[in-house]
Amino acid sequence: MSGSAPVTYREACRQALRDALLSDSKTFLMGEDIGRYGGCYAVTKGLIDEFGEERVRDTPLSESAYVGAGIGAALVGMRPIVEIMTVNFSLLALDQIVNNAATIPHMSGGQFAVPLVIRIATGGGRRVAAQHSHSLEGWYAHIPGLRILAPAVLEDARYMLAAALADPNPVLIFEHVMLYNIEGALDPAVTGVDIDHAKVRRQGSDVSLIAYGNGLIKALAAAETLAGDGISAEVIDLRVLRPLDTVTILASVAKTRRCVIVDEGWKSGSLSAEIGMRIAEEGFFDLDAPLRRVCGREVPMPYAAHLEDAALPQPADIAAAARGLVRPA
Amino acid sequence: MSGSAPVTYREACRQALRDALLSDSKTFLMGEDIGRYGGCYAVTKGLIDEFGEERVRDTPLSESAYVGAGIGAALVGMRPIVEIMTVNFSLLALDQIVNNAATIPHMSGGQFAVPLVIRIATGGGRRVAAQHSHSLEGWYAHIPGLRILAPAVLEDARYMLAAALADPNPVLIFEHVMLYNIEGALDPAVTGVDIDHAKVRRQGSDVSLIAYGNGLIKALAAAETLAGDGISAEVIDLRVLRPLDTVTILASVAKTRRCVIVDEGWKSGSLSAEIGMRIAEEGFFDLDAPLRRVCGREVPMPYAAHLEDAALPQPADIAAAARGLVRPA
Amino acid sequence: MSARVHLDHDHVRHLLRQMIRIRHFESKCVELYQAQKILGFLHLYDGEEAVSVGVMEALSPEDAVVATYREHGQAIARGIGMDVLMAEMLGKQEGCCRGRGGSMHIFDRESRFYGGNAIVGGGLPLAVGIALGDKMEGRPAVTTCFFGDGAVDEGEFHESMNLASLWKLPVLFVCENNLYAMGMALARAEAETDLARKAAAYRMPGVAVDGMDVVAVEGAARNAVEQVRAGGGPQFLECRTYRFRAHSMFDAQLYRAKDEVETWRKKGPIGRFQDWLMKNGLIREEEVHRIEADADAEIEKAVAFAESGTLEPVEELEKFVTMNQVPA
Amino acid sequence: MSARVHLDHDHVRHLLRQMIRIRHFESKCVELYQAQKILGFLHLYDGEEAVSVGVMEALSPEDAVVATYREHGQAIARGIGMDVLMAEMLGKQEGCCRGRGGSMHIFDRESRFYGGNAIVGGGLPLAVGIALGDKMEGRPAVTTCFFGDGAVDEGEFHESMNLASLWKLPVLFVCENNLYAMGMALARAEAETDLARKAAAYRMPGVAVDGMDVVAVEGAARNAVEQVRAGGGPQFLECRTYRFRAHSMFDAQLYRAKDEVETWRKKGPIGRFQDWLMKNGLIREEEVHRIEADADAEIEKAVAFAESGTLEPVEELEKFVTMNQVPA
Ligand SMILES: Cc1ncc(C[n+]2csc(CCOP(=O)(O)OP(=O)(O)O)c2C)c(N)n1
Ligand SMILES: Cc1ncc(C[n+]2csc(CCOP(=O)(O)OP(=O)(O)O)c2C)c(N)n1
Ligand SMILES: [Mg+2]
Ligand SMILES: [Mg+2]
Repeated sequence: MSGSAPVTYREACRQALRDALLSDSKTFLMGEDIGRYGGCYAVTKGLIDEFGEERVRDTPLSESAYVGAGIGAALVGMRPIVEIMTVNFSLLALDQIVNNAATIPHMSGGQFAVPLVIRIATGGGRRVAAQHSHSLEGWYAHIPGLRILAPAVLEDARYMLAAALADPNPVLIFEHVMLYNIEGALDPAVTGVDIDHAKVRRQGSDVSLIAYGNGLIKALAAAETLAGDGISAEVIDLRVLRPLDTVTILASVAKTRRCVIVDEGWKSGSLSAEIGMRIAEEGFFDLDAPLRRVCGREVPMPYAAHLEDAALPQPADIAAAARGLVRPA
Repeated sequence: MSGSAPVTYREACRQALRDALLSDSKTFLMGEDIGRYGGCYAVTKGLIDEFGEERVRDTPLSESAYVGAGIGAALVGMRPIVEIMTVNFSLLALDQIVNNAATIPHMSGGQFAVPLVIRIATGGGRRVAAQHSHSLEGWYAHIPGLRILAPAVLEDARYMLAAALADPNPVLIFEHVMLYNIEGALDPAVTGVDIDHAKVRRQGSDVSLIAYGNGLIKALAAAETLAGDGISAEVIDLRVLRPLDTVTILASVAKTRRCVIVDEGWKSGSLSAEIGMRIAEEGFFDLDAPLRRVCGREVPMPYAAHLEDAALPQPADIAAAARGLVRPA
Repeated sequence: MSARVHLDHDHVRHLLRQMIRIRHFESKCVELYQAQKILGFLHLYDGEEAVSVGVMEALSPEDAVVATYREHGQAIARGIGMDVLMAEMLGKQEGCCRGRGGSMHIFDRESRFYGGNAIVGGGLPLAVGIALGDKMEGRPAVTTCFFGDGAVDEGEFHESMNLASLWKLPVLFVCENNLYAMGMALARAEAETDLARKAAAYRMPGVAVDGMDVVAVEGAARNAVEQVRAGGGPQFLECRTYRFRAHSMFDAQLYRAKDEVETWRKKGPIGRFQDWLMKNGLIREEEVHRIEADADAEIEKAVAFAESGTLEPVEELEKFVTMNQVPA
Repeated sequence: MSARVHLDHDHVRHLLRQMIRIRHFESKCVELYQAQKILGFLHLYDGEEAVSVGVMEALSPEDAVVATYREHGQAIARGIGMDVLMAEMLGKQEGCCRGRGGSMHIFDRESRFYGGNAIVGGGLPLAVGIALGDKMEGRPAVTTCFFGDGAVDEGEFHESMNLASLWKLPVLFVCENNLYAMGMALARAEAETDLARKAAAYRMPGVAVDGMDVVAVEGAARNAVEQVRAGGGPQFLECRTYRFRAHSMFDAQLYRAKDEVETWRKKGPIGRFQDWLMKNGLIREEEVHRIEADADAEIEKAVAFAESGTLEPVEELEKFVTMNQVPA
């Protein structure tokens, strides 16, 4: 795949999957409608024609069984990449993920590893209401034994998968549905990414905006607005939701002394709380102002467009929160 | 039931269930082994003999279906009290709880309510390892539409259920397995409790210890130790994990200016993070010291007793954390 | 066709009208979707109209219905007004769910229509509970639960079928077998493709019927409902049908051949019933035209109602997240 | 009894020895539990020994096993050493899982024993995946998955049975039907109590065998494994057995009558097989005594090993929460 030509996030995900299938015969894809249908978000389109039904495996509507089957296959040395269409459906497989995938290595005293990758589409904004639009990745970030990734930029969409497959532990990759169509060029010089560190996506000195997934896009937009007001915002892309890269977060806050955390998930008990608490524990004396969050409103996602927009954090909300810290009324 | 005679927490739960069955013909119990077996923790023992198989309904091992059936029965005006043996098994019913119980009232534009109560045994300490010992109540506290209760004292074990049944919304009651055998006398003057507020269980002036469930017992023990060292600890029992009573929390912290949050759940993303973050947002200027947490270690619960004890917060850990805040080295 | 259905003039015209109303309503939805007035997912019932029209004829007002996300037909056949339905699809507060549910989440308290569920299989446990509640309260109601062939793959199907049968609950399980779950052909998803047989694993009577034949569906549904109402416990009814259009508006239909669709179209429930009625002199062409005209007029009124509807103030966003009381 | 099993002297003595080893091992576990050296839940296999002893005879070393939380018998019959097993129960780092799993979570890489699963039904999807992986890699292995009658109620059973049959995977599903799930009698939990019939819903061959007859179990298991290995896809084997003791150590057994238990005890797999062997001159009393003595000696050694074992340093608590590499 020519890196310099513009690609979409969707295409970057597809190239990553194709690479994985080409480079390791133990890798296979498994999920609902990833084959003949081409993937509910068209990410896997064409792969079944190239790799066949065995390695691009359409499953029945049996989330618990096929995710559990992915765990079993990983236990015997395969490198399954399982797809769950939407994070709400992943609740049907949660028993397998939490009670088996996350426990077996420890429970067995290290006799078995579970080198499994699960790709899950997440997030709101597509007007698909209260059973298809939530952001539960922060929830998964609570579970010991799992690594949780949230690619927000093309480079991560393209290269996080390979790093996830190299990890001997279960890795969940959350792809935000609003990102699939973003387009850009991949730097041909870059051929891989780490899955350990957060990244500063924009340097700034007045306030740190900490975000991930689609929230990053919104934080970057807010930073642009703030620049117009003469406020220099630093934007951190968490990238890895578990384990959290506290070092990068604290370094930024130590510099800016102010922090707004952006999370599309429901505010109470969201990942933003953990990030804020770590700052309050370890960076307390660096702060010149209270911590702030801009999160999803605590409602099942409504269908009506104006209500869904009101339920999700928007760039203007982020900019306003930052302004409030830098220039308190 | 004579309130003044000493009762166990288990007995208090049982009396509450019996009252509910006596006072409302629309109330019934449903769950695994609650009838003939007498309840896996003997809470429902004898109730099937008194109320019959229809109202004390043993279910097959079908967590998703019988919890969903509870939701359906609630939709048509019944007041089901569903029991899930252990919080780990509740993952099998999570789709019904999150995608149906928590969404239908809002999604239907207020046409339907789900007046359902779910009782779930939670927590570690019984040497039953990595598939029976976790504390996921903080996870549930993330879900809009649910009320989450954690009775830690006899009075709450005895009276929270009635309040939960009076709530037109789904209420989850988490009973910590280490509390069932605690014993004491119920004040006959008390005939009910609210399910809105946290409660100060011990007054203090130097540091606030915020806890719930079995963590409260440990926090109280720590406060006793601290008193010996001349440190006056205030102990807050959250009681209600959603919605959180931020007012009571902030009032205590404003008074003591120092705070240790106790949570038996895995630290990252636990409820302790949300509590700390709220203090960092709203009580920041009241704090004289960084916030501290004493939480469960981030491991699947090990079987070996010494390892399980090391994985759980202990009174000594809480006391040490409080001392560190009051008398920094 | 079944003898249990009285094919008098009024009734056959009613059946035809119901199917036409659904078909025309959904054609209008497609227009509105292309005009981006309806957003999100839109799952059409085109080709499956005979199923809910036939089944609903067997139900009484006190019965309950649990629907899927492909439920416009189920909703219209149950008697929900096109106006509040269309307003819901347009996200207006005049909609049956105040615009919060949308196409996949139609609820209607008055007709005991318990939603529009977009988790495949997620409605089955609810149906079991609704039937349990009705039975415990001595209400004579039957709960009819619609779901697709794909839902049969889910564990919730297995658990719910067993619970309903074990407890002899008044549930009619209606499987709309349109041979595909999104792009997944039944034969690629199920080791046993004869779905009616699955009922046997729960000692539940199971019948398969031609879901393209509205009278056959009504007859089978009447038989089943009668037995359920008599206290015989749940019944399983498989309606063999086909989806003429894409799964949703995002579907390129790579998984099936055009001529497969064409062959099925010839068996279309509306055309087939209409021809049969005319051949047997049970309806005249003008009547059909009038029915179509009436349906279109009704739909125009519904669209006007929806278009002139208002948006719920964002201040009300959190209303009903928790209820202040159980609606009487 | 089945003709497929060669009842030569060595073999019958081996079968008896295996059952006696399990029974005596567990009697010792009860003592250690009462002495509070074994903690938590302890689920005994007393009465069910013929099931795993018979089934394991049909397996080869390259085959895989997925077990339940009632798995001491499954583990011993599979060949896991009593020493590491007992050390595990005592929570010592010399245990097969370094004391982290305990009684309900026995794992053993060498014998491809994939756990000890304490979520009822939770092992079935794993078995499907293990078989899938082996098949994709061209390994001739058969995955045997043990589960109880209660697991049949779970959605994971339904989904896993379908997946295994649909994909023709080499899985032997062994249902240990002991008529109770904790206190829940099969007839109160399942609308269809003839569990072997459930396999038909997945077009999977299903057979029921007397689980109190070790030779019958071995014969049935050999038949099933042979067909699975031949590529015929999965098989379902229901072993009809009974649990003589409480579900776990916390069970007052309010749900069943004492004489029901007594009647079953008379059909006990060990006594019955022993009598039959002696009646047919296939074994002498002294041999039985020697087998028992050998078993007791082996158990004493195991207990000594476990007692003298050490506790894992708490500093290692978080080791293996995440792995540094996939074990070779
Ligand atoms: C639990 C779950 N898994 C996957 C999906 C995505 N999805 C929506 S509809 C559908 C197909 C369902 O097929 P079927 O049950 O046959 O109903 P049909 O659409 O054919 O009417 C799928 C896979 C979902 N909504 N819920
Ligand atoms: C999902 C789940 N639900 C409930 C339990 C509690 N529980 C443990 S064993 C058991 C009975 C299982 O019965 P069965 O499958 O017949 O196996 P048996 O104990 O009879 O060998 C139950 C209900 C559990 N461990 N997992
Ligand atoms: Mg279908
Ligand atoms: Mg059993």
